[in-house]
Amino acid sequence: MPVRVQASDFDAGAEIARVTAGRTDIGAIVTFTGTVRGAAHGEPINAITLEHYPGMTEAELERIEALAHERWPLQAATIIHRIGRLTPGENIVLVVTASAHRQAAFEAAEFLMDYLKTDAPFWKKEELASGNAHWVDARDTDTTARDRWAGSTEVKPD
Amino acid sequence: MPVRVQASDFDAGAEIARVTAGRTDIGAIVTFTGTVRGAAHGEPINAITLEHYPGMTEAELERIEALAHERWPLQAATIIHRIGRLTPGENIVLVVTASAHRQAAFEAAEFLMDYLKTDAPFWKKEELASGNAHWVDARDTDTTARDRWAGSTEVKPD
Amino acid sequence: MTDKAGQPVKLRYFAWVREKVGRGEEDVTLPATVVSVADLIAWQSTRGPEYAEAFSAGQRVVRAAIDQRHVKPDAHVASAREIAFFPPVTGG
Amino acid sequence: MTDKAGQPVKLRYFAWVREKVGRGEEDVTLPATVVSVADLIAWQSTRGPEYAEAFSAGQRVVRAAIDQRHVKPDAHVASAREIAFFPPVTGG
Repeated sequence: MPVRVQASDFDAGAEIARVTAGRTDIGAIVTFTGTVRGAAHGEPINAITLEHYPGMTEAELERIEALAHERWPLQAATIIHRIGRLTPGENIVLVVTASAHRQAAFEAAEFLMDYLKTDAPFWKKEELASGNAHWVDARDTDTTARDRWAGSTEVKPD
Repeated sequence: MPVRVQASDFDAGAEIARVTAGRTDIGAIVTFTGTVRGAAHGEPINAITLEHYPGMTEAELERIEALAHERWPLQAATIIHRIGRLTPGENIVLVVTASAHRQAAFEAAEFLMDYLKTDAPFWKKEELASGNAHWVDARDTDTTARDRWAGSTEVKPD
Repeated sequence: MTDKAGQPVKLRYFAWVREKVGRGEEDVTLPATVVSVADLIAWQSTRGPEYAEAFSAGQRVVRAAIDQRHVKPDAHVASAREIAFFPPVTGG
Repeated sequence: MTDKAGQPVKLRYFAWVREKVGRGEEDVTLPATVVSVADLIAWQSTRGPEYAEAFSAGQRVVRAAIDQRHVKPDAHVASAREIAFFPPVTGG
């Protein structure tokens, strides 16, 4: 199950174990865990709610993962993204990459996060401590981060 | 205990939990785990043995960690390195970095690994399946990887 | 001549697009004049105040997917079974 | 004139340097002619076949640390209490 969208939490250590179990051809495992911060633009938040596009989400994550496998010699790549209401400190997303060498594992993990941030159909709504709630705006820096990975042939919206 | 040198194994998930417990100012956690590969240059190996320089090892790891804290806004950075005899598939090294944003966490983890590979006084001996044992040679690519982080003021051997 | 039976398609809405439109999905028949995603967005903006709020020029940018693949505004809708509208994504 | 009491220092060896020298550490008194790490390496290579094997020019490169800090060959040994010799590191 290299790609999962779920309400429940995940355990990075367990996912590393799942990827490496019984193998001796892996030398480097990188994980990225994204968590809910307790403040947004200096204002405390109570929670975020993650909406997604069932079906397309899984298809996009699988597409992104396939792109990573094309670019780097990976023994494994895992993407887990939570949905629903999450409070500060909770996990949001986990990426795990495994390769023989560290550079491939690091680059592939960054690549997966950069593409996930711009291409995977998730939307985040913040509930502020003040009682207001708003949809988070996309950041230009995320598009910039994705676009540093030259060579994608995928047609993307501007 | 942000820096540890130990014979015993570690658990990346537990180290993430240790770093994030009770905090809501972290948004991104990166881990790097290095493991023993079952072959070296195509030849099967039975085990590796890691020797180190007690005292200097800890001092170097603390120095490297302090350099990372100077360069990136990190909530935490952990380095754990095992010593002694390790068999294929076993963990060797763990780096954990935590920051508000993913770029700092990724870069700091790569930085810590690059410096650890060239500056921390560990030496690896490989026991080949053939019965021969030899000390692993340092790789020029590791020095190249470290040297991409411009701005270190440390005097290093050529 | 242009008034032959239009194309049936499922429209889906997410995040603030869904909230403005007031529903998550609907089945519609597209007029034959709607060729591209940009045409469809223009048509949507004429369907009532809640649609105008979501789709009029000057509103925040809306992205589209056809049959669960991201597309640009000039993509053709001719063979689409499902077209989704949503803000730029903000997961991760 | 040069034969006054030399400098006492602990020398430590790691990895294949330790194996070639045949010990992990020793206390020595450095002759006054040894000023730099490079001088010390040259002196070491004269102390017997096992030292020559580890320290002679033409052998694999040996790195040094003074009081547990990496140093270059031109570093001065004057105030050193502990000088270590080892191959380029290979951890991680």
